[in-house]
Amino acid sequence: MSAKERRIEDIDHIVIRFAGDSGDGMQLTGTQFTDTSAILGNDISTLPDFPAEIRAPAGSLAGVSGYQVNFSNFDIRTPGDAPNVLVVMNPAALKTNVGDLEPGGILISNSDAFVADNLRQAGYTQNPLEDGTLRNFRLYKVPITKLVDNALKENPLSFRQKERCKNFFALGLVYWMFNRPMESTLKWIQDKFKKNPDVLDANTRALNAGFYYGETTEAFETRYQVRKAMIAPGTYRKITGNEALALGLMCAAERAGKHLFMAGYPITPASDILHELSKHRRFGVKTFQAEDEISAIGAAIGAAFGGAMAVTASSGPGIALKTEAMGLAIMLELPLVICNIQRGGPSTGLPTKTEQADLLQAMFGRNSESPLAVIAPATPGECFTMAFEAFRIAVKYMTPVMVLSDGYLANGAEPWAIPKIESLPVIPVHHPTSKTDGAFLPYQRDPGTLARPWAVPGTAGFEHRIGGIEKADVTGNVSYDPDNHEHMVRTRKAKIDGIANDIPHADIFGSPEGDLLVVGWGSTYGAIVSAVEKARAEGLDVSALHLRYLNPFPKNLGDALKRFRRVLVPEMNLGQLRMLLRAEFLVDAIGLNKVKGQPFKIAEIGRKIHDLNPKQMPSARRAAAVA
Amino acid sequence: MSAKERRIEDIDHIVIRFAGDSGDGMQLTGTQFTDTSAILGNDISTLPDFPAEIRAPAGSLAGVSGYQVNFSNFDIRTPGDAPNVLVVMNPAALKTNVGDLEPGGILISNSDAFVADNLRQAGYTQNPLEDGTLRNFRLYKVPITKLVDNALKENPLSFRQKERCKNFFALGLVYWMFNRPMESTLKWIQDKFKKNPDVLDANTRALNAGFYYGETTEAFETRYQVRKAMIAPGTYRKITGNEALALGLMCAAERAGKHLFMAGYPITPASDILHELSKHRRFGVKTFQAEDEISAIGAAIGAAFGGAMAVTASSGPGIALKTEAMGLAIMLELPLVICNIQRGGPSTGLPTKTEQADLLQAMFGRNSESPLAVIAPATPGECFTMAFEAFRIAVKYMTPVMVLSDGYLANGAEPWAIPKIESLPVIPVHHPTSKTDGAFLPYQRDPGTLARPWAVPGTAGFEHRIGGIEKADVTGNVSYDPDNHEHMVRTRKAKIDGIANDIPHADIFGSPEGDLLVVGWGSTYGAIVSAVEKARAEGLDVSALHLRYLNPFPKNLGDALKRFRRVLVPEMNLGQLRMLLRAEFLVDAIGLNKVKGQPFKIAEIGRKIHDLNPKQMPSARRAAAVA
Amino acid sequence: MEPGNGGSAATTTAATAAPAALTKKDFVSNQDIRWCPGCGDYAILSSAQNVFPKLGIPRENFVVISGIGCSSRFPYYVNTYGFHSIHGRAPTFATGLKLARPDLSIWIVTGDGDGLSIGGNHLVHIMRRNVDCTILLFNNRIYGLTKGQTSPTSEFNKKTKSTPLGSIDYPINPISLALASEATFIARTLDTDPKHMARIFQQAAEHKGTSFVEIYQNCIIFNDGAFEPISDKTTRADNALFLDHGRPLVYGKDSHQAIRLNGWQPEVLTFDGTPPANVAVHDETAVDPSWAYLLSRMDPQAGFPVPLGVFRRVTRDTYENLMTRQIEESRKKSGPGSASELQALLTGEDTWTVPA
Amino acid sequence: MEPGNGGSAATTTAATAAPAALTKKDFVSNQDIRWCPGCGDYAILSSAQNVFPKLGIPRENFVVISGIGCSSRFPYYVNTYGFHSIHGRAPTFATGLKLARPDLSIWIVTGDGDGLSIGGNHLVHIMRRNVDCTILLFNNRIYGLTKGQTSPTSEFNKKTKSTPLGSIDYPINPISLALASEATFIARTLDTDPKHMARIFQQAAEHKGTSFVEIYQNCIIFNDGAFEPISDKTTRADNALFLDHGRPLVYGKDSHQAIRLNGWQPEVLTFDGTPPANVAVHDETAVDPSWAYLLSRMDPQAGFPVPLGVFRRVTRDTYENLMTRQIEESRKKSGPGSASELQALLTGEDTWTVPA
Ligand SMILES: Cc1ncc(C[n+]2csc(CCOP(=O)(O)OP(=O)(O)O)c2C)c(N)n1
Ligand SMILES: Cc1ncc(C[n+]2csc(CCOP(=O)(O)OP(=O)(O)O)c2C)c(N)n1
Ligand code: SF4
Ligand code: SF4
Ligand SMILES: [Mg+2]
Ligand SMILES: [Mg+2]
Repeated sequence: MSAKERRIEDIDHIVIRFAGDSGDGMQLTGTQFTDTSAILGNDISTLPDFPAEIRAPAGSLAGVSGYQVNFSNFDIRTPGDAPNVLVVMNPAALKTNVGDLEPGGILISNSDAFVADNLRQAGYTQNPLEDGTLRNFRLYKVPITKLVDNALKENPLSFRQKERCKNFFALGLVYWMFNRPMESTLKWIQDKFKKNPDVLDANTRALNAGFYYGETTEAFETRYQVRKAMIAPGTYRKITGNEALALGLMCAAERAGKHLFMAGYPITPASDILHELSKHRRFGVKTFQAEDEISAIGAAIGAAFGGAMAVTASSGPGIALKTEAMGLAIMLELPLVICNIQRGGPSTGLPTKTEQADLLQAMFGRNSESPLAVIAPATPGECFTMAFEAFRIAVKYMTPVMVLSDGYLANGAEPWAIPKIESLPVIPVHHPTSKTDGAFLPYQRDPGTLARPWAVPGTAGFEHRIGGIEKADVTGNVSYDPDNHEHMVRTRKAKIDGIANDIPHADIFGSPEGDLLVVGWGSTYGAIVSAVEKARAEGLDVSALHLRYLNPFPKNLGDALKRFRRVLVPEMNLGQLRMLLRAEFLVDAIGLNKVKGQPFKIAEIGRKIHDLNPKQMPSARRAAAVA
Repeated sequence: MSAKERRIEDIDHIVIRFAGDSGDGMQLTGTQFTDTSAILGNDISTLPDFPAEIRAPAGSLAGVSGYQVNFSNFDIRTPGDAPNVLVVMNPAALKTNVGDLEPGGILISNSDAFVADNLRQAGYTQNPLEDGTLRNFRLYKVPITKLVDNALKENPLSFRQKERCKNFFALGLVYWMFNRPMESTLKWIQDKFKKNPDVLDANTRALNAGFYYGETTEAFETRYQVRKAMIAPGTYRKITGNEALALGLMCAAERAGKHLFMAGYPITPASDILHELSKHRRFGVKTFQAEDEISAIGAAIGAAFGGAMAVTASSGPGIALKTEAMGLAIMLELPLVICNIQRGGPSTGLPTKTEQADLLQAMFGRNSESPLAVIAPATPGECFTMAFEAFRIAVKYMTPVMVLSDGYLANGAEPWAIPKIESLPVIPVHHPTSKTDGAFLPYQRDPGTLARPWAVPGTAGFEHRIGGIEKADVTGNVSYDPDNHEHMVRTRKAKIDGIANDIPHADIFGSPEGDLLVVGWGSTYGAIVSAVEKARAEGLDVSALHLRYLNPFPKNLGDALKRFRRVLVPEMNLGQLRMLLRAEFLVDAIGLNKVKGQPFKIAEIGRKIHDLNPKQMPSARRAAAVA
Repeated sequence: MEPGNGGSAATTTAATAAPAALTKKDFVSNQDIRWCPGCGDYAILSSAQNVFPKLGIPRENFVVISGIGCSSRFPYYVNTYGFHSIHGRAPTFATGLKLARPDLSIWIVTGDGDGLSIGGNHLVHIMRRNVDCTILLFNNRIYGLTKGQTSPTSEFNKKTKSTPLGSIDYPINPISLALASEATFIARTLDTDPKHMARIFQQAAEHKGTSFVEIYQNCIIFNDGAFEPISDKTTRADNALFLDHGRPLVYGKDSHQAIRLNGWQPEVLTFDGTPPANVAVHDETAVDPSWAYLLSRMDPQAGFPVPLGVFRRVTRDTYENLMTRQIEESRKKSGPGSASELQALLTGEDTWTVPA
Repeated sequence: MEPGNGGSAATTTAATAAPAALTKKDFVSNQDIRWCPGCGDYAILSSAQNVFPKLGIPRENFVVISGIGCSSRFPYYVNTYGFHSIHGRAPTFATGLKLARPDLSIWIVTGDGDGLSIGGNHLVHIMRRNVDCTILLFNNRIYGLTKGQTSPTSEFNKKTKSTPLGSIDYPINPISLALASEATFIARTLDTDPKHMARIFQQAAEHKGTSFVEIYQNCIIFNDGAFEPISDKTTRADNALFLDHGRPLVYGKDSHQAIRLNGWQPEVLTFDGTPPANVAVHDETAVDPSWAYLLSRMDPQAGFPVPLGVFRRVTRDTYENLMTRQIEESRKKSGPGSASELQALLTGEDTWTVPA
């Protein structure tokens, strides 16, 4: 059977995972494959999986880095539960990843790396490629190192340098297998290495060699093809959550006619927001790497006092450090956006893993009654929207707003319909500059929003003093008056509660009433909605409601919950939203809790739905669901 | 009518408030009166009310300092709702306090201080002692300044120095009025001023002059007498919450056969714990004033690692700063006591005022799932018991324990039955020193408590490493394993939840079931139980349950709540315990919330009880209640 | 149109309008002062209020930022923009504000506890960055507001509420610390010398970059007399060394004492008549901070006078200027940052279009 | 019986037992090392493991405490008690532990970010208090663990992930800061000179009080070559000045360069043959830290060599000793702190009895 003759099978979607040593370039390989697929018109969703923070010794289990991509011809919402294809560059990568590969899945291995030392490091006593333990998979042993070396005979680079091209070989092979064009990657290599022709040549050759290897060897019986997805018309790019968040902040500043001020202190997985924004000085973006997280939020509050669109971003331990200053910002009633890119905890915890266990900290993690607004994007692309929304709320209500993203959203990518800046809403900002008469009253509130005026230094006649001691309403003077204190405590809460009038009702995916409602928030969106969709396709009376607004809740939430017999709340924590729902609405919500530093799989939620044994949908509704 | 003939009326209890400028020595006056009454065998309860932190200008409203004492011949639990007697040393003190005096109450004023400048500072346009506005009170205008000056003619002190004795004159007068002996105060003056005979003489004379003034002038028609209370036999002293807390910590260390290590950073109203403990080096107590609150908790954790009984104490903003390190302590599973003497917030808030709004911060104020034990004393004396209990739990379960006191408990005083040290329970401590074989396993847990072993540096063979990254159970090695993480997150929670097996059931004051249950925690105890007692005396079907254990809750709580038709939760916050109860037990608890920086009055709770219109008690129960 | 800066239209107007002739009264707020009678803070406040109108800065462009402490109540009493923040963090708010609004004149008021205990690190970092602002550190060697605990400048063995048996903490020298933090303007003055204070405040304000001013301040309640004998006019001359740029280090009531160097070590020298030639001459502009450091170490316990005045005054780019320059240069290089450029950034490099 | 100290019976036993002859291997833990191949941290670890067995301290009495950063993984690799804490706070844990347990030998491992950025203040305060411990500050002038952002010791204008247009932060000099913090032992060494490192570690360990050691450490991934040319053996002699107590400041491959003072200012001097008499002589025991400060300011940019070795070594009571002394003195004065005295304290001064 010659290469030309091999059939190309059409399939709906494929999940590939690339895994290798941290030094093997797996993140790059995955990103290239994703970009190509996205440009080709597939829907995509990705999940990078970084090793612990420091580079572990080459070949060690701790050093394995992975990148999973799901690409499809339909609308997908997650990077896929289990890979259909696994590419492993060494024994450690095999060891840590093979457990996830679907039974019968394709397993491509760099057989050259399965040598004694690597096997020992991965804890294998014999070579798994040879001992039959992988018999349930379609195993391909490819001597990638040798093949690359052969392909680069002419190239003057050293053996070690050549070896570093082996990820491109693997990529080329996978491109062949899934019938993808290589232009985009070839162009990327051109751009990236234009100053280094030998490396350019080596990577190009390695890529091609991989592709031709697929074409010429007889090892691979089938090729697969995933056609374009039916995506709404428009221009798209691929975007990660942190990129989207950074851009959302910039666009909010633009639409407010303001400059952005961002203060941060490096911490995984929030650092990239600082990195991204620090590139954009020409847009007037001022970034400040502070000496610690307290300084970062302090600087942001100071900038907000000065009239800037101010934001700080951090994670776990860094957010804990900011809590005292958050209390101050609540007293000052200044607009401030705080981004918490949640990670595994407590304490240092699992810095590179995802979790959504800071919701209650966001709600209550400050001394005394100190309410602030809390919102959470559900997908990487939504990080843009919610960052923008955070500033809208912050400025309109003169309040700190916490955005709860997480490691999964931050690093995961999806196609994103590029918005037109001029079609984004304007964020109106008013700094008072003239007044009728009398002293300026810094705590005289707008009767609708309860926001106080945002008078900024430099405005003659508006000199005033603010601070963290309780203040008299209207005048803002220091006040120890008991009644004023109670009034202010309740007013601060009422102001946040009032935001409920200004946010959309929560949408229900499925039916407006029924047997089981699955309620989620944040990055669990994809898995929940996909599971519910599947259950509905099976006729089960299950719907989903996903919260982007956690404080205050959308106004229709209580009513929506009441229309279902049971409520299930899947969360990557021990039941934090669940607790809030129980307390607020006295619903006996059931929890599905996973705290493994990993996102939910669709099947995990699906299984729980089945365990709860929901009723079949009434036939009328069923017809609608299937249509 | 001569002095001798005036009748002495017997009454049950009297509430006196002394109020004057910060420089007038009102705290001292109140304390002296309290001590005398306590020694006399009255039950007592006190409420100091400090002005804002800095001494305001003499005579200003902001500078008024007050001290209220309730003394009685029966068991009282609060410093009283409204004073029956108000002593004011200047117009500002009158202005800020007269609103609290009961109609028809006795008002003793230093008329010499009602001069133009003072009146203006207090915002009076005319002299309230003269304009008839005080006609609803029994007003006594006493020219105290002049009388003191007269009494001290012989004394060589300057006029200003003499003037500073006027609080003793006032005290003498009140002693006469309530028929109290002066020995205790005379002795105090002797001790205090023994190195300064002129001052000793001046204060003694002023005190006597006040007493004789009452006896000789005709102004006062009646004297009152409050007889001994029926108190359980034993030896008593007066104690404030902060004193009791400090002693409780010391006794816990003693009963653990350990030294106490306390690290703090000054902050109102927690500083006194540091002050008190720093006096006691000879007991091996090591106190460390750190550079900030983070350092303080860090030092305490370090000491705990070394095997000390370690504690840190703070309030509002300081507790917020400690949250990152608390997360670490939770990961390390080391015994640590954290005292939070709550004050008004948010932010700097009302530093000298009381509040109980840090409960949810105590529960959730850290990144990720980070449970710790939370307990709360209900009275000043209980601060001893609960400090002791905190260490018992911390050591037994190898966990941080948060003690929630507040400004009201911290500074308030009550009679306290002095415990015998040897009758306090022993706190067993085990540091492993020998093992069977193999490596030491720092996270191998006691199957009962789930506590890990407390192996301390300096023990050969037990070398091990701990840290804030997630660790494998049993070995304690760094672990990024997803299943281990979930296991550890759940184990940390299970360990805290398990403490419920080791704490007393919550007592119910009243009947074990019925119409209305009033549930409280912390310093609201006195007001709640007094109000419930009163309501029951009126035949209403109301009972009370007061929580000393907030995390975990006592095991009988859910059951107890179910036995009542309605639940009322009075709190000095916006409903924090209420929220926890609703979430946990799905009871539609009703809130009574006061956030004024001031404790509840009995009547405020009583009013709410009446508003809820509880049923009459079934007659059988009624009989029991009255008995 | 490019997005407006943090400052509104009004700001721009105010900044360009000719400043009205201001007087001290313009800087007195309507709030009652709540310091203890006799507290040194009053004199410092008054000196600052005297200097502010002389700086040629519109009142609305002043911002006073403080932490927590008695001293930190300062902003309430000054009729400008004011910010009473949280304990120890004033430099952080100031840094953000100055970066966002380089047009403002920013003053930080802090105490020895606020600035050197909990806030020590922020102080170090604002100084090394050279954010243009003036820091007034009220050093009373005690915690005033919390009623008398030891502070990082309290003497060794001092008995306070928290150290009833004497403090075992060795004190910090704020001037030495400022030098190690690379501060570009460093001075010391004291509450009982209003003229000196005013001169130093003015110089500090005029300096571009972080100006650090330590002010010896008497806390009459909890640490009275901490700066005797130099706070006392009658004994000051013999115990203080007033630093003047380019002038020999001469002091004493009759100016008959001086400092000379023995190697790198200062020595006290007593003389009659004109000072000898080898008396050291003060150079506040020395780029190497070692000179100022050496002055900062002169220890009254060892018989040295206490230096007052400007220890160091050198030029270095300010933080906010460097930031502005990066913006300008980046605009020159990559485009002015227009909305269309932002649209291009949103779009990114790799896009694909799904046709309708 | 008086309550036992933090240390249990076992501790006491261990402390008094004659220390077994230890070797480097005793200090190697069973954990896989996770630093990048080629990282300077390996050499530092190895030097420390070489020195530990030579100190005459039982293994179980060592505690290594770190913050967060690549460097802060150190404790996992040393087979003693270890504590990998939170970012910047290692000195706080160390202070508490040493106060509770003066019998332990405490080592703090920190990075330039951990120790000088977020943790700067704790570093200052542990040094001023003179808590007996040894601080190893791994200075690689970069944030390693978070993958390459600017640190407080990064050069001005450095391009990093967080400063793509160049850093506008002026760097801190760790030695100058340690001096301003009143540290009693201050030294600098570097990862590529294991012998020097070992000598310095040993001296630091033997010093009673806080020993601060800055270690130039190469981060091969994010800041390779930061300490060229002194990290390179072939160019080191011409660019480094090895400080030796009582010895003239002579350096250079052929020892033909030296430092002399011009007034208080150092100058480089080139000579042939024996060094001239006016070459400055190092005095690490100078009580006035100005000498060491002056050395710390020698700037390679201005043609000076980089000093390595001990800058300062002076004696001052340690914090934990002062604490112990207070306990002893207070016992002498007011009683031994027995249970009955505690009972008396509980009872207080004013009591009353309600008869049965
Ligand atoms: C986070 C926090 N910790 C502690 C306090 C309590 N506190 C207020 S001011 C102060 C110290 C004041 O001393 P200093 O800075 O010297 O100012 P001074 O009152 O002497 O002017 C402290 C510890 C606080 N407000 N916030
Ligand atoms: C509170 C907190 N903030 C931020 C971080 C993230 N973080 C970890 S290490 C580090 C800096 C590391 O730099 P350095 O101290 O120089 O150590 P190196 O890795 O270079 O050895 C940062 C910012 C954290 N873990 N905790
Ligand atoms: S306590 Fe001291 S510093 Fe504070 S206001 Fe009074 S005198 Fe001034
Ligand atoms: S990142 Fe740098 S400092 Fe960290 S282990 Fe790698 S080489 Fe060492
Ligand atoms: Mg002070
Ligand atoms: Mg570093």
